[in-house]
Amino acid sequence: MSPIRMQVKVGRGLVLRNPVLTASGTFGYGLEFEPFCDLAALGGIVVKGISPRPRAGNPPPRLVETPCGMLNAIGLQNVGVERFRTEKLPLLREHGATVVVNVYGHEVADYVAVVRALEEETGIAAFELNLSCPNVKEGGLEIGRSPRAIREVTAAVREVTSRPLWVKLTPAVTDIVETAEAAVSGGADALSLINTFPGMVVDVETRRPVLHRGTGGLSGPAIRPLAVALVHRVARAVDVPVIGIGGITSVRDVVEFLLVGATAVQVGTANFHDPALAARLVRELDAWCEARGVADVRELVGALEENR
Amino acid sequence: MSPIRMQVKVGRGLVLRNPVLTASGTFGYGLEFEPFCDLAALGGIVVKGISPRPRAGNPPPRLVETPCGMLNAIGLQNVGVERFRTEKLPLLREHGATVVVNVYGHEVADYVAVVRALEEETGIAAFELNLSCPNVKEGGLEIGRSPRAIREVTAAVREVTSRPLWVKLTPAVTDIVETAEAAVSGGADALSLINTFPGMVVDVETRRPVLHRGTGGLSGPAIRPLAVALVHRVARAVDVPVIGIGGITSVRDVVEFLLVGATAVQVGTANFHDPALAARLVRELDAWCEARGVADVRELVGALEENR
Amino acid sequence: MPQDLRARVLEQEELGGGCFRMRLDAAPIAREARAGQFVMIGLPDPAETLVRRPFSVARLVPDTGEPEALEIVYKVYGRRTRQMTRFRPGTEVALLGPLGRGFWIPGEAEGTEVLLVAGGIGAAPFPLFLQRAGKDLAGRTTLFLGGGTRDDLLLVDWFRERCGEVVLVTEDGSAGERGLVTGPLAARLDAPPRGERVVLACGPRPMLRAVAELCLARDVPCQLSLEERMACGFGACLGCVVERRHPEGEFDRYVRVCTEGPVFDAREVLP
Amino acid sequence: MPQDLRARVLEQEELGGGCFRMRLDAAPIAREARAGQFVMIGLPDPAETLVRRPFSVARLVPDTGEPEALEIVYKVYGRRTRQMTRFRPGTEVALLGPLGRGFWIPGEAEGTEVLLVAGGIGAAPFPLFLQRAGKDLAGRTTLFLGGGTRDDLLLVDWFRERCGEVVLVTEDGSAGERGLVTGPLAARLDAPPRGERVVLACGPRPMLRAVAELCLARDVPCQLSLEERMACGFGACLGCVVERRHPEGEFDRYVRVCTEGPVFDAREVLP
Ligand SMILES: Cc1cc2nc3c(=O)[nH]c(=O)nc-3n(C[C@H](O)[C@H](O)[C@H](O)COP(=O)(O)OP(=O)(O)OC[C@H]3O[C@@H](n4cnc5c(N)ncnc54)[C@H](O)[C@@H]3O)c2cc1C
Ligand SMILES: Cc1cc2nc3c(=O)[nH]c(=O)nc-3n(C[C@H](O)[C@H](O)[C@H](O)COP(=O)(O)OP(=O)(O)OC[C@H]3O[C@@H](n4cnc5c(N)ncnc54)[C@H](O)[C@@H]3O)c2cc1C
Ligand SMILES: Cc1cc2nc3c(=O)[nH]c(=O)nc-3n(C[C@H](O)[C@H](O)[C@H](O)COP(=O)(O)O)c2cc1C
Ligand SMILES: Cc1cc2nc3c(=O)[nH]c(=O)nc-3n(C[C@H](O)[C@H](O)[C@H](O)COP(=O)(O)O)c2cc1C
Ligand code: FES
Ligand code: FES
Repeated sequence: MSPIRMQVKVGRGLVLRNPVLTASGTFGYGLEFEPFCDLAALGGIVVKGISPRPRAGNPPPRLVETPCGMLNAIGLQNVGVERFRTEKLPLLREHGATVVVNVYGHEVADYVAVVRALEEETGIAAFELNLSCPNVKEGGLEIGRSPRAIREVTAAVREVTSRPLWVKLTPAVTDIVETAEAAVSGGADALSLINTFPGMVVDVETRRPVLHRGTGGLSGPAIRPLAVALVHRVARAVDVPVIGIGGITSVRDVVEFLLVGATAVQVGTANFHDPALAARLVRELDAWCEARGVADVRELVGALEENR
Repeated sequence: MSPIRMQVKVGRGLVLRNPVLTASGTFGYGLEFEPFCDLAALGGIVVKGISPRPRAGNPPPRLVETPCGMLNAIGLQNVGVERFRTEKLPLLREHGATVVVNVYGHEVADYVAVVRALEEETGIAAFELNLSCPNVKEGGLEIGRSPRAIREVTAAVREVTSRPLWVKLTPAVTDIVETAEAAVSGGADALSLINTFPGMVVDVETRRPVLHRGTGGLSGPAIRPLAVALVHRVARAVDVPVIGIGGITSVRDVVEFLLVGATAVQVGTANFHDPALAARLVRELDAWCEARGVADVRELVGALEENR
Repeated sequence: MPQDLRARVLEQEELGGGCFRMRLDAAPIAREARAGQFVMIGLPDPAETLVRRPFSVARLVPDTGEPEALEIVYKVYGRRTRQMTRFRPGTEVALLGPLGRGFWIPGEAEGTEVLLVAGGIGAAPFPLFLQRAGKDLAGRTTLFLGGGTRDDLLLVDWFRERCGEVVLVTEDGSAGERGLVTGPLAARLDAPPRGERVVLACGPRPMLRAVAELCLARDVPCQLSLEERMACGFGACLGCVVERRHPEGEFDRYVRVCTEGPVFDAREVLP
Repeated sequence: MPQDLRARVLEQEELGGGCFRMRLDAAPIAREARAGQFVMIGLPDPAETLVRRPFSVARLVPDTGEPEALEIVYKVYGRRTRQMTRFRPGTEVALLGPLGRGFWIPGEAEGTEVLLVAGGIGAAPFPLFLQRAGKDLAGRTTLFLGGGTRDDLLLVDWFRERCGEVVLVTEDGSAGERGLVTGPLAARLDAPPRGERVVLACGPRPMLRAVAELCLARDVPCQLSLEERMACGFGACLGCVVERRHPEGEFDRYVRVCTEGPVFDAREVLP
């Protein structure tokens, strides 16, 4: 890595070694990627959403490709907080990864329970509250679409952790600035946006939805222009750092999110295609800056020039 | 055309000769397509949004391709209702086209003015109120995101026309059923969904948005899964016909929208790629039904079988 | 240990019945691959093929000795497989593999009789099985190769040269017996066994279900190669799950096809 | 009258400087095309290339007589042009054209001197101009061909054979004069005219602006070939507009490049 400074700060004094993280649910518990990717080289790893108890997830099919995107309805299959704490976290610590724990629950008490169970552990850089999963019946979008509920959950978790608290928002709202402000007023140190959009694909021969659950969440390059516009709006409206997510596949895309105001980014679906991608983007971002005389990656954050 | 019945009814007794229309703003005033496409063969042509006075539109660049999609910020450049009435409509009548007039305004009075100016004309099958354009400063999304404003505009126009009245909704809301119900309670005979999603692309070398206006509306196959999910929700929630729009490029896509509950569809951005597409889809839909023993295209409408 | 490579297409051949054979310059994967394992194939830029597709490693090249290349055999279903038919020699693909758990021979002991059951494109993993098996085991192997019509029966001549016995079955009777592949399989299973037996099956779901029933009812060990939509192929997306027959607890209802499979003991999963 | 065809790629050649020449089997378009007109190119399935791309008809094949094919010359900028480099002979493309208003010679009268000004890939429309011009007019034509370096100067030998005079200019001096193409153009415009003159220019915006200024200041008729992002190419999307110099009213601020252009009188538009 060149002398270019790649470090970024994402709230409550948390310094990441670079702005390229991996998005929750798209990087497993990190360990699946270990053969392909140096976990310690990443800005951070946001692990698959953790709930108080293990969850089996939705029946298959859970996935379908769409034009330049993918629908998923995994249904938050996860090992639960206890097995995460005892089986996954120690290994992640060993690999020197910067770990962000994505937290999921049906109600306020669930979010609090997960965070409380992990608060004493070392090797967790931040918590990210998933208030935006379109693939489960309860919680998720119901909370994520209501500014009042967002503030309530955030404030409740704020009380039980001194760690940086990120809130992940859904794009499927009328005014994302409203939900963003609700999270900030509840005590969020940073905002992660966006989660997936609700979508559906039908098998026209069988006349059934391809996904067993009917609808799923749309991710991938298809949604990138929407994510960029939302990050642009929110970054100008709130005072906390914004983490840009949605359709990143190349260093150009990383820079695009930084320019519209993201302090860091998360790479999602593209990790499945190319398990070495996130680590490569770290190096490519460095080279991109080098080639253009950008001495500190933070110079790029919000450096968009508006037309006119 | 085979004996299969292709006719569909889309509110207030309006019968279309088939369910394949072309979407507003993507088929000009129809006449640009005359060299490539038999206008009279289409279910209908929704013309470019018409405002009370001519509009110059936004400065260029107005377009940019995105992964499997396109952003546009045309800004409703149009000839205005008077020149539409005297120059375009007579030619469309001559071609035997089924014309739906898409109406745009800044405020209630504008919508009323356009409809009033055209109410006495022959050769107009329906009015479609564009309450959802993301590319203009006033009106458009401001109205389209507020159920109250939607009901108000719809009711005001309802008073000045006896023609079928369609209301075109934006997908960029928290709960599209709310806006859909507002339009119905205001007197809409059918709902057209969806319009484009707000999006942005940045030129990372110049550090400026590619579109002069900054943001634009995302259309094309990228958004099709989102449109399908929204049509599916609304068609089950309201009693009026729904017209499905978003990313259609093939007969499979047409059938997909019908299955989730659309009574008809509009082909948008793909018309630019293939000006003969819409007319071909009419023939292909007929052949698709024939091959599968579907005697009447209306059998497909809402025929989705839910899993489980 | 799976490798993530850029591999060049060396040749493509249309086999008939909408199927193609594609040879890939991927020696490191070929050397490791065991029958039933698979590779994920896409173009190098994730923006072009966001979700890679899984294909069984079908055959190694050359036929014996150190492998220099591998082949897949694929059937055109939708967008990606259609796109693959356009790859010309020289096209660079992003190839990840070998992945998953392949077939295993429970008693490699002398005399175990192997019954391979393939439906249509389900024949894909079996050339590699025979290549890895060695002469003796191959000689004790019977392949039941079924399809709708004669064009669906893949690589018949190749199999005939290497396999103890090949039984062809088509639904329309255009080649071999008329009927479903489970017909002659049931007959064989009901005949007095010569020794230990094991059934390895790959094909459409209804065939796998029928084969599993036949075997479970007769207590014959049976392995099934399953398919499910995959995004990663290496256990991370949790997209490719199938239901367990006997979940250990409420939260262990599913297993991943890409990691715990694609080959499962018929007693483990509900195909 | 534009035709919407499926056309086969006949050959592709790399010209250097990141530019390619692609020959297309599109006789009906070739027969109609006039210099400065363009075609929209995509793959047949709109889902694969949602927004087609515009390219000038560069040259007809054969050189004289009834055209059987046409060529475009293109420079690789982004995703689509990179994808085009992968089209092998036999690839089928969806081709719409000829589109737009091409160059015109105001006084075709004896003696009109034509000054062609091309920056880089902006040379693309001029081979067709010379093919359509006939010997006499071509003999009275001077081509000012500019680029960053010698590799950017396209089809130099071809132009030398057919054009009265060819003036090469490069920014780095690696071929012809060092500097910008506007240097020798200004010198020529300031020399005493032999008769009527007209300037036809195609190239990057800053070059077009400079050429327009030179000509307007000297009252020399000047035509500019403009580019703007296009979705349709036939006047429907209203995406490709540029500003008029003197709008007729508040609502006539813009003209469409695809239909009113791409070639405009320099007095009409703000390049
Ligand atoms: C372990 C494994 C090994 C396989 N081996 C072979 C093989 O050797 N030869 C062969 O022809 N096919 C094989 N398949 C199936 C092959 O992957 C699909 O036919 C292919 O993905 C279809 O892609 P498509 O875009 O052409 O079709 P689509 O239009 O996307 O879908 C057609 C069908 O393919 C299946 N499919 C779609 N996406 C995926 C995905 N991401 N992962 C898995 N299945 C999917 C679905 O059942 C779908 O109904 C294998 C599948 C698995 C899981
Ligand atoms: C009338 C006309 C004639 C042209 N003739 C030629 C020619 O003969 N040879 C040649 O090399 N180029 C020509 N161009 C330019 C060519 O169309 C662009 O270089 C091409 O579209 C770039 O596509 P891309 O995906 O590779 O690049 P992108 O990454 O999409 O963009 C690179 C640049 O190309 C331009 N561009 C992008 N999309 C479009 C679009 N839909 N329409 C127009 N411009 C776009 C933009 O200025 C952009 O900055 C012509 C353009 C026009 C308008
Ligand atoms: C298979 C899959 C599983 C996901 N699981 C989670 C999750 O558990 N928690 C969460 O907050 N987001 C989850 N997401 C959303 C992603 O973290 C990310 O916000 C989204 O995919 C957009 O980014 P992308 O377009 O780069 O994939 C998941 C996404 C995918 C594709
Ligand atoms: C260039 C362009 C112009 C448009 N103009 C209008 C318009 O004037 N009025 C309107 O209601 N919708 C307009 N739309 C939206 C389309 O009618 C349609 O709702 C949208 O593009 C989604 O369909 P598609 O994905 O098939 O393009 C426009 C879309 C495009 C791409
Ligand atoms: S394909 Fe991703 S977990 Fe199996
Ligand atoms: S490109 Fe569509 S109007 Fe010009």
